[in-house]
Amino acid sequence: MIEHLPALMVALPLFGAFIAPLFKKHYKGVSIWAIFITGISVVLSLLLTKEVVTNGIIMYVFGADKPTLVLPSGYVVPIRIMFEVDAMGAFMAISATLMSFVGAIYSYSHVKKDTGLEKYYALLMLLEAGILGMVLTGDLFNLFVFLEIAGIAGSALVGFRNYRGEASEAGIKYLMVSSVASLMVLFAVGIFYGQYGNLNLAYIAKNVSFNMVDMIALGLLFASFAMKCGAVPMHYWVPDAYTEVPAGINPPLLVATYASLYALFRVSFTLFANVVIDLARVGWIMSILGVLTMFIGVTMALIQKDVKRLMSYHAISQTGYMLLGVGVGLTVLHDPSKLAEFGRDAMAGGVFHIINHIIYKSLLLMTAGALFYVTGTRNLNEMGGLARKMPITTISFMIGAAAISGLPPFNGFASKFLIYETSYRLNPLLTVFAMVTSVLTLASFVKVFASAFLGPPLEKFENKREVPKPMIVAMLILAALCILFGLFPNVVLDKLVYPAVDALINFAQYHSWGGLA
Amino acid sequence: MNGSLFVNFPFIVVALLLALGFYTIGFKRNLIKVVIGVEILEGAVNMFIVALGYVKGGYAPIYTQAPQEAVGKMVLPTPQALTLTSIVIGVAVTALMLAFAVNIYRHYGTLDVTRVRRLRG
Amino acid sequence: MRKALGLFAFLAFVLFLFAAAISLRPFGEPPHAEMDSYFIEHAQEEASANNVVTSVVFDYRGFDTLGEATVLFTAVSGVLMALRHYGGKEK
Amino acid sequence: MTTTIIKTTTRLLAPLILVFGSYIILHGHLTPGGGFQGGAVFASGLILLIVANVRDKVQELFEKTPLTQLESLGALGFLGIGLLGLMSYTFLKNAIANSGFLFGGTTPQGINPGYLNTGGTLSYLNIFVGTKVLAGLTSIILIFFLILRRERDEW
Repeated sequence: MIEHLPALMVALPLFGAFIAPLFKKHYKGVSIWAIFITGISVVLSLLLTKEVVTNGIIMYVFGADKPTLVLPSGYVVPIRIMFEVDAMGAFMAISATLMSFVGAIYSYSHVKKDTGLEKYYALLMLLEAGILGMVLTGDLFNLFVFLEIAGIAGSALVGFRNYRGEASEAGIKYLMVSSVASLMVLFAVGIFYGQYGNLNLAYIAKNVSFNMVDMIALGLLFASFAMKCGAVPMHYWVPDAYTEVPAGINPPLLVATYASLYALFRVSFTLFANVVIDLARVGWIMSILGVLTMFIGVTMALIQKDVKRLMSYHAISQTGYMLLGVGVGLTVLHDPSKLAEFGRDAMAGGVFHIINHIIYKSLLLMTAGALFYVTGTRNLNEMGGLARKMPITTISFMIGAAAISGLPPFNGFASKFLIYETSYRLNPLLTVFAMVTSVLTLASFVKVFASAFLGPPLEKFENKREVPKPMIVAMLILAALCILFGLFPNVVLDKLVYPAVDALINFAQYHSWGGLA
Repeated sequence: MNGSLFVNFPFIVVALLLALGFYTIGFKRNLIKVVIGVEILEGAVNMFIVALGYVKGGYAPIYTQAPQEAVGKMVLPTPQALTLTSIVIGVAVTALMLAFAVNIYRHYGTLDVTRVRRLRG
Repeated sequence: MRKALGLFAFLAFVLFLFAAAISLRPFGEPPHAEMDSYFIEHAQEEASANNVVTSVVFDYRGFDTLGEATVLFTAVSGVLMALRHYGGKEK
Repeated sequence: MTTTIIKTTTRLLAPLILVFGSYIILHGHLTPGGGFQGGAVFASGLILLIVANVRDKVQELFEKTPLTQLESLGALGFLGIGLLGLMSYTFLKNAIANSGFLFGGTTPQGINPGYLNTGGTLSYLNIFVGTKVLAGLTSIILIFFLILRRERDEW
């Protein structure tokens, strides 16, 4: 059964989602069902990662006689859809399943009083399936299909609170951005199909010749994925979507954003890595985009009054760190000495920052959701003195804030330190900007902490209590992960991050379908 | 260059449609018109993919009661399959966008994108 | 000013699109058709279907179609969720 | 919207459209069309019934129709057929083709008149997808119709 694992990874959440609407009004049943399904998929993703890290790339060809039959007998081109799971994909799959699980637990209490929950949980599982399909697939058109699934499910969830006009507005904005981006991806896929008559990522990557038409396709793919992962200048949808979505959906929605980032890396490394001339330029573009993104994001965050909106702008600025880290690595990809010297570490920093950021930003957005659950407002000026009423939320918030500001010994420090160290080798100016951003982040979170949790207790919050247990459990899981990843970064780096980075660097192995053909 | 302009006429039409779609998305104020713009983009991309599969003088790739000369001279089937998929996806996206538009109209009483914008800064 | 800037970017984009359309391969002469000719030759024997397009949709690229059905399912769930009753929570 | 002309035309046309839709679904592996197209045609027949009637009657008509269940059934059926291939093959393998099971007949090579009992899993998938699409599209239009008619009454 182990060889069918990639197919089961996607089939399981789909099965859960298709069953979910049949629960009708049994909201308790459907929430337990969602926790159950997402929990099993966490186990499956751990198994898959173990398999990938020990045995290398896993192939799964849909509809063939054998899962590993890449080429039909006597034929030179792949004809079927295939999944190609390398360590990077497995890394993203772990983040996706883990965050969906945490989100499902959190939602159990957070949206209890709302209606339409059977659709809510169905869409949560569909979002998970969409992300998993995106990160596991080895076929360009399949990537588009799953991109659309994740986009539609995400935007439907953004509009979940349909009694608020802002939610529908944010939803249509997100849907517009994601559908235009996906259409441009489809256009680029069409260009590749017209040139090479195939849709397999590895096959196209092996044959790509980088003429003018391919350059246009690269530009389209780069722009659309950058748009979907919230890089400047198309970052406008991020704060709206993250603010209006119920806090339980924030973790999978963050992973969906970074699945687009994963696709961006996949395009730059796997599809165009054979091209020696222009890759450094692409890397520089990525690094500068990263610096701009982090700086603009953090300056916008400083002036926010809405606590979730403030954190969403920080999400934009943290995306910049990932782009910077991986961009530095991409710049020196064809220079073996520099790559060994700092390129590999830079990429490790960027990739490690993805999972770290997903963990602590989910934690922070969840504490913001807890504040909203208790006080009914998200405006910082109306809160105050909540530290005594909600001790566990306060502690979780402090851990998350320390992690996002890059204070040791939390996980944000580990990845940010790698990025500072390596970007300094490329150009010290990049490091200066990254450090200034970090300081501003700290300042902004000190402000949130002071105005929401400290100060004299307000009268209107007299009889408020701590949030229900499932929400506490979800927050504590993530807080524990923050501390664990911060205390033992080497374990995570060796077991998960460096295999993922090596999978990106050794693109030749991906091109040969893991040595099968 | 002159020759390729006429040879690639379908691709030129695709470019025109794409331009029209982006214009509609960027410069129209009515939300329904913006949705129509996304639909035009969808149509342009679908047409592009179908046009890629055409073979000069080809027949439909279906063997049921096909004419004798069709064997070995069929147009490429993959683009048609891809287009089918992408049409259904387009329908899904449009339905959800219109549902959001209905909600927005119910809340704000207008569909003008410059006036519904409450989320700022 | 902003509109003029937008218009300028738009016109540049249109020119770019036309350049792309002209420099594409000629219409009606696909250079590589190995994958598609495999479908045309083997659809009747492997998928046992006369309609090659259906055999591609449901057999060779069947997983895409599962995704496509899922997209429709997602959209239906989303529409039903977005247009559900407010449940007395009108703001 | 509900004049006599529309009502009479609907009464005549709707059954024909429904039959045509079923035909397209069932012959998906032989003639142009398939599950999606046939489901859309079938749904358009139902939608014609919806828009040509007054709101109360539509609500009465579709109250008992299990659209959600049909949609889940179609999707689960697709997944089930896919899992069928896991027995000694891979996910979504066409395991029924040329097996002699229902729809498992052998297709002759080259041009032929077309035999319904072929196609393997293709025919099953067509039917499931058709079910799913007709239920999905109908429920989308139904909710738009109900909501707009309700608000028009209020205005």
